[in-house]
Amino acid sequence: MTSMSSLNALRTDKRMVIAATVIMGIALAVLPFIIGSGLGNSWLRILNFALLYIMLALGLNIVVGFAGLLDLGYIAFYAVGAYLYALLASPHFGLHLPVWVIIPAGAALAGIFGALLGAPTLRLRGDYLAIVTLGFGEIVRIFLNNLNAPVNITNGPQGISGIDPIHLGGFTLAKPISLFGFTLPSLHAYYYLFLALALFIVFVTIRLENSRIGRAWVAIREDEIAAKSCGINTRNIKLLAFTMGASFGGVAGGLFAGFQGFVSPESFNLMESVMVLCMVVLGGMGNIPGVILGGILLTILPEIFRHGSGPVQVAIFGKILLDPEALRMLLFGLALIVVMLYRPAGLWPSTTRRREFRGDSTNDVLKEGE
Amino acid sequence: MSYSRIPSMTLAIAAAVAMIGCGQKEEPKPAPAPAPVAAPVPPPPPPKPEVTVQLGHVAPLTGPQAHLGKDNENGARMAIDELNAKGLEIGGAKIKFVLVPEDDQADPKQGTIVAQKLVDAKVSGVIGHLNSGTTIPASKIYFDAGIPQISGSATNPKYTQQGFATAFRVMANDVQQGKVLGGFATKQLAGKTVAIIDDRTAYGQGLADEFEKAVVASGGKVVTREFTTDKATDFAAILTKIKSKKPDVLFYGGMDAQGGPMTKQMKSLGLKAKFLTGDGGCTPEYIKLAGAASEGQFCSLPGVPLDQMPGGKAFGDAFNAKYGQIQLYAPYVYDAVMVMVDSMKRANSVESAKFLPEIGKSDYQGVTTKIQFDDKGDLKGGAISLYQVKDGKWEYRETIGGSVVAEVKEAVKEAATAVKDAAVATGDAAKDAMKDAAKEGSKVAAEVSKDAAAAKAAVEKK
Amino acid sequence: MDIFIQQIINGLVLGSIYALVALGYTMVYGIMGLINFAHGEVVMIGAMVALTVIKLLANSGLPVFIIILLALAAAAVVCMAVGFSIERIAYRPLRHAPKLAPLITAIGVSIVLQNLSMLIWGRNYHAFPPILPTSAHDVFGATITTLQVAIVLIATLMMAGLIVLIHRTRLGRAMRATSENPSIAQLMGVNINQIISITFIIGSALAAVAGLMVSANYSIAHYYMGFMLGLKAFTAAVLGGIGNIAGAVLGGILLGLIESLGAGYIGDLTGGFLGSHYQDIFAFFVLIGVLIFRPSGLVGEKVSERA
Amino acid sequence: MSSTLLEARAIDKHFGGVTALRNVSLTIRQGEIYGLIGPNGAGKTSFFNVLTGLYHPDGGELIFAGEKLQASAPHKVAKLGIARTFQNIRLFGNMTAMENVMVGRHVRTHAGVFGAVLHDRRTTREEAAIRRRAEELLNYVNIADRADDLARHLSYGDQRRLEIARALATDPKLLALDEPAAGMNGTETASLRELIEGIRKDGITVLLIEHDVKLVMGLCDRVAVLDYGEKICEDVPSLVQKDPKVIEAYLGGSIA
Repeated sequence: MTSMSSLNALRTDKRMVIAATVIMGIALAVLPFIIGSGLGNSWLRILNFALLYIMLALGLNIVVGFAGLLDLGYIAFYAVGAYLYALLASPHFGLHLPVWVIIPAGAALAGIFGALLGAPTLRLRGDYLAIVTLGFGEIVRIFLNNLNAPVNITNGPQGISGIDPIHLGGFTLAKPISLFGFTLPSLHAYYYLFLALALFIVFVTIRLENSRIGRAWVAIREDEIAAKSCGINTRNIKLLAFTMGASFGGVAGGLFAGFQGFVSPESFNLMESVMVLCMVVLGGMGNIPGVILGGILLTILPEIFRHGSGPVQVAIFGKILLDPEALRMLLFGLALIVVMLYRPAGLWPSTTRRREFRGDSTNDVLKEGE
Repeated sequence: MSYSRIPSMTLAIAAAVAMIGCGQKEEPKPAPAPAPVAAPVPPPPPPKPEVTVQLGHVAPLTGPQAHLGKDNENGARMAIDELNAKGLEIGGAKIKFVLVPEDDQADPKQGTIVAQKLVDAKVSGVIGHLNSGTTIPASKIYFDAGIPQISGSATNPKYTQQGFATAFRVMANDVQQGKVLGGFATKQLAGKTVAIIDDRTAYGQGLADEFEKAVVASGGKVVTREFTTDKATDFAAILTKIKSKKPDVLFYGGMDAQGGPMTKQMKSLGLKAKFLTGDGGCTPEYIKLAGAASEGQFCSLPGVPLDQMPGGKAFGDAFNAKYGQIQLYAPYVYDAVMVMVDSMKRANSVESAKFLPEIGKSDYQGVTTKIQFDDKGDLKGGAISLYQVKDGKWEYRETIGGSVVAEVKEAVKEAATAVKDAAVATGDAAKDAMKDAAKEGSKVAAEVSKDAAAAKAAVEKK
Repeated sequence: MDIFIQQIINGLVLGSIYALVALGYTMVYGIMGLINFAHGEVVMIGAMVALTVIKLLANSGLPVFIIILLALAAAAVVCMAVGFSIERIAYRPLRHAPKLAPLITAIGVSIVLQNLSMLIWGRNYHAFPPILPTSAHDVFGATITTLQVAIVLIATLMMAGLIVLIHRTRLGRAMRATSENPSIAQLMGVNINQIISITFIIGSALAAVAGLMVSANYSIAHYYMGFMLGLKAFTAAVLGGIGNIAGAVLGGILLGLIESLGAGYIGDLTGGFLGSHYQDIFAFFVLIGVLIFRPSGLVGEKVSERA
Repeated sequence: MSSTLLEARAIDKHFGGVTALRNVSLTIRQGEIYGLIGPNGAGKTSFFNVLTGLYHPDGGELIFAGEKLQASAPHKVAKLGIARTFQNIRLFGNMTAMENVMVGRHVRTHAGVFGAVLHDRRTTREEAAIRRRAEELLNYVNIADRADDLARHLSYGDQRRLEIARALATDPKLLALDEPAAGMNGTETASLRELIEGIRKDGITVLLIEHDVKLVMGLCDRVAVLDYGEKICEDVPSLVQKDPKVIEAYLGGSIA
C-alpha cells in the first residue's frame, strides 16, 4: 500500500518524488524481513512469485494495454525463458552457463519468438487475434511437452529437474548468503534479485510509455487507420510491442526456472495466460501502477482465500460447511466478476481512462466497442 | 571401455546381494539430511500430557484431478483418526496428530508455495504430493528444511534420484511398474504385437516408456505408439489407427477418466486387442466409465491386493464406510502416514531430524505391501499385482516381482552379460588384456553365482 | 479403405459435437460481439443436470426415450436459467464498458460455475448409465452407433433451425438488426435487452443439448469437462467465421475431420516425427493458416478496412 | 506558373462489381487549394483513400513530388509528405490533444527503443522538439487551451482543428482535408476558412473535399467534380459552376 500512495505522489509534486522514492525504497528493502518474520516464509515465496507476475503483467501490458492487441498466449514467452534457463543450466545437457548469460539470452530468444508469433497475426483484429495467440501459446506448450522424441530436447512431460539455482558472482541464491557477519536467507536474496529486475522492467516500461514508441503503440490501440495515416509503420510498431512484451516474459521465465529448480510444461498452460491477462485488465490496462497492483492482487488473493476460507468458516459457523478449496476458487471467481462490474476500467485505471468513465456519453463508449 | 565396468559391476552386484542376503541389516547409509532450521534438542518431554504433531498433506483439491486429491487426503485423514483413537505415546508424551491439508492444484508453482507454508507451519512430516510435477520442486524445500516427505502416488523416478535424504515413496515408480507390465503383456497375455497410448503427462508417458522398453526386451513388437491428453474424451481417431495395425494388446499409460471411455470406444470400433493399463486406470471408476466393455480387461497396482494383506480388508471396509469408494491412492497414502508414525515410534521422537533416519530403516507391514526403502527412498522389492475385470469387478490375478529371488536372478544375468561384453569388446588388439579379462570375468562370474546361491538360500530360509 | 472411412466418420461425429457447442458461441458473438467464455461451463452444467435426471430415472421403468426427453428438458431449463442470469449479472452491466471487461467477468463466471458444480456434484467423474442402445451400424466396414448418427443429425438440424429462425422470423430480424447496429435497432423499436436475453437463452438451450450429447457419447461427465470442449468449440467457431451460424457448423466439422485425419495419418506420413501427440495443435495450425489468408474465417463477413 | 505536386493518372478502383473510380486523372499544383466535389457516393473519399495508400488502386498511378506513390503503404505516403484528415474524425480519443499532435511528429522523428529507455541526449532533445512543435501547432489551430484534455472530450469543431494540427505535425507538402466543414456552423466554417488559407500561405498545398459548395467555390483555386466515379470537370470555380454536366450531376440543384 505504501507503494500505491507513493507512486501517486510521483505524478503530482516534484519535491515529493525524492521523499516518496526514499520511503518506498526503504519499505521495499525491509519488506521481506517484515513479511518473513511476521507472516512466514510462505508469504515471502508468494511475494517472490508476485514479483515474477508483475514482470509478466508489465510485459503483457505493452501488448494488450498499450498496443491494444489481445494476446491469450503470452505465457509461451515465459515458457521460452524458463526452458532456455533449464536447458543451459542443468544436468539435462550438462551445461551450466552463468545467469548473466542466460537471462539476457532468454529475453532475446523470447523476443524473437514474440516477433515470429506476432508476424502472422498482424492483419488480425480483436477476437481473431485472441484465438490465434491462444493457439500459439498452446502450440509452444504442446511442443515442449512432446520434444523428447525423436531427439530429447525438452525431456517431455517429465520436465527438467535439478536446474542450477541462480548464481551471482561467487554466491548462490539457493543457500543463505553470509556477508560481513550478516546472513541473508535464500528467499530474501531471490526477493532482492526479483525486485531489482522488476524495478528495471518498470523503469523501461515507463520510459517507453513516454516516448515516441509508446505514443505510437497507444495510437494503434486507439485507431489503427489514423495511426497509419500519421506515418506510423503499424507493422513494425506492433512487432516491436510483441517483441518487447515477450522479452519481459522471457526474463521472468528464466528467473522462475532458477528459483524453482524444476520446469515442466504444465506450468505454462492456458490458464496461466488468462491469469496474467486478468492481472492487466483487472489492475487497469495501460496504467503501470494499476498493472502492478493487478499482479500483486491476483497472486496474493487466492493465497488469502487459501489461508482464510477454512478458519473463517470455523470462526463463523463453528465448523467447515463448504469445502474450503472449492470456496477459495469460488471467491476468486466472484472477485473477478465484482471488480469488473464496479470498476470496468480496472482498479487503478490510467488518468485518461478514469476520465473516460466519469459520466461520459454512451456515444463515446460505443466507439470503444467497435 | 567395458573393461573398467567389470569391477564396478561386481561391486554393485555384491552390494545388492549383500543387502538382500542380510535382510534386516542396514547398509551404511550416508548421514541423514542436515536440518538447519530444526530446533536444538529438546529435553525429554516432562509430564506434559499431550503433544500435538502436525503432518502436512498435499494434493490437488481443485481442478481436474481433485477427486484423486481428495481421496489421498481421506487416506491420510483415516490414518490420523485411527492413530488418535489409539492414543499413541512417543517419547513419554501422549501424541495428538493433526492433519494440515493443502491444495497444490497440480501446479508446480503452487506446490512450492504450499510446501513453504507447511515448512513455516513447522509440520513434522509431509505426506504427498500427488503428482510428480509438484512433488519434485517441493521436495527441495522439504529437504532444505529437513522435513521428511513420503509420497503415496508420485511415480516419477526423478523424485528420489535428486539425492534428497528426505524423499521417500511407498509406491512403485514408473520403472518398476512399467517393467512388470511389459513382461506381463508379452508373456502372460501372449502379446506378440502391442500398441501403446499415453496421455502425455509425466506419469503416463513415464510408465508407457518403461512399458515399451520391457516389451521390446522380452521380444514383443510395438506396432504403434499413440498419444492423447489427460483432458481428452474422444479417442476414436487413434483407436482407429491402432485397429489398422491389429495389435494383440493395447496398453494405456494414463488415468481412469480416459481409460474408461477409451475402452468403450475401442469396443464400439471393433478393436479386439486386450486392454491393459497401470495403476491410474486400476479403479472402480474405470469399470463404471467403460461399462460392459471393461469385462476381461487388465490393470496393475503396486503392492499386494488389500484383502490379501493383514488388516487390508478392514481398512477397505472402514474407508468405504467413512468416505465412500476408494478412488485410487488412499491406501498408499494411509500407509505413508503409518510408516512415518512408525518411524517416530522407533526413534521415540516426533522431531523431524530424529525420526528421519528411522524412515529409511522402515520395515513396515502396510495395507498395500511390506514397506522397506532402498537407499534412494524408493520402495524396495516393488511387488506389482495384476487384476482383471470379471463380472464388473476388478479381480486379483497374480502378483509379479517383489521377490528378492527375481532381483538376484536379474542381477546375475546382467553381470554375466557385462562380463561377456567386456570380453568381446577388448578385441584382438589386446589379447593379453582379453585373457586377463576372461580370467577375471570368470572369477567374477563364479563369485557372483556363489553369492547369488547364498542369497537364494538365505531368502528361501527366510 | 474401411479405416479411412472410419476416420471420416470419427471426424464427423467429433466435429458435430464441436459444432453443437460452437453454435452457442457463435450466436452470442453474432449478436453482441462478445466471446462468452463461460459457454463451455454451461454445456457442463447441462451434462451434469441431464445425467442427474437420468440416474434418478434409470430404474424407474420409464421408456428410455421419455427419460432422455425429461433429462433434456430439465437440463434445458437449468441451462436457460443459468445463461439468462449470466447475461444479466455479468455481461449486461458491462455492455458499454471497455471490451476486455466482459472477457474477465466471463472468466470469473467460468471459475464460479466450475466450483459450484464441484460443490454440487462432487469431484468424481460421473459415468453415464448404460441405458442407450449401443447398436452399431456397418458402413463399408466402418462402424457408427445410433447415438452418433443422432448427434450428426441433431447438429445439422439445429443449424438449419437456427438459420430459419434468424432469416425467416420476426425475432430473427430483430436479432439481425441488433447485431448490425444496436442503437439503430433500438430506434426502430427493437427491445435489444430482450433480444440479447433471448439469444442467451437459446444459446444455453443449445448448450444443454450439447451437454447431453457429449456425456452420452463419451459416457462421462465431470465438472471440468467444459473447459477443453469450450476451447475447441470456440476455435471451431472462429475457423468458420465467428458470428455465422453455418460457419460454426462448418468450422466444427472441419476441426473434427482435421483432428481425426491428422491423428490417424500424420504419424505414418512423417515417419513418426509428428504423431497424435500433436492432435490438439493441427487445428491451430489450420486455423492460423486460414486466418492469414481469410482474416474473418471461412465464411465470415469480410470486414474490410473502412476508412 | 507553379509546378505540379501531385499527378493522378487514370486511377481505377472497384469494390466487387461496383466501380468507385474510373479513369480519374487530375493534377494538383504546388501551393494551390484544390477542391474535389461531387454528389454523395461520387468517389471522393475513395480517391482520398487511394491517394493516402489505404486502398490499393486497380489501375493507374499516382506521382507525388516526382515520386511514384506506393499503394497500400499509408505510412510511406505520410512520410513522402501527404497528410490527411477523415470525414468522420479519427482522433486518438483516449490521448490528450497534445499527445495526438505529438503522434503526428512520429514520422519525422527517429528515437527507438534504446533511445527511449536510455534517454540519451539526442532523444531528450528530440522529445523536447516534438513537444515544442506540438505546442506551436495547437496554438496555430487555436486550441492550445485544450492541450491536456482528452481528444474525445473536445467540442466537434475543436476536434476538427485538432485533426488538422495532427496532420500538420507530419510536415506535409500536401494536406488532404476530407469534408472539414461538415457539421460546422457559420462562424466555425468562417474560422476554418481562415485556417486553411493560412496553411496555404505557409506553403502547404491543400486538397479539399467539401460538401459546402460555397466554401469550396470561395476558397479553391481549382475544382474537380466527380460523378459516379468519373471526373466530369476540372477548372477554376467560376467555370465549374457553369458547366452543364456539373449542374446535371447535382440534378440542377442549387450549385451557385
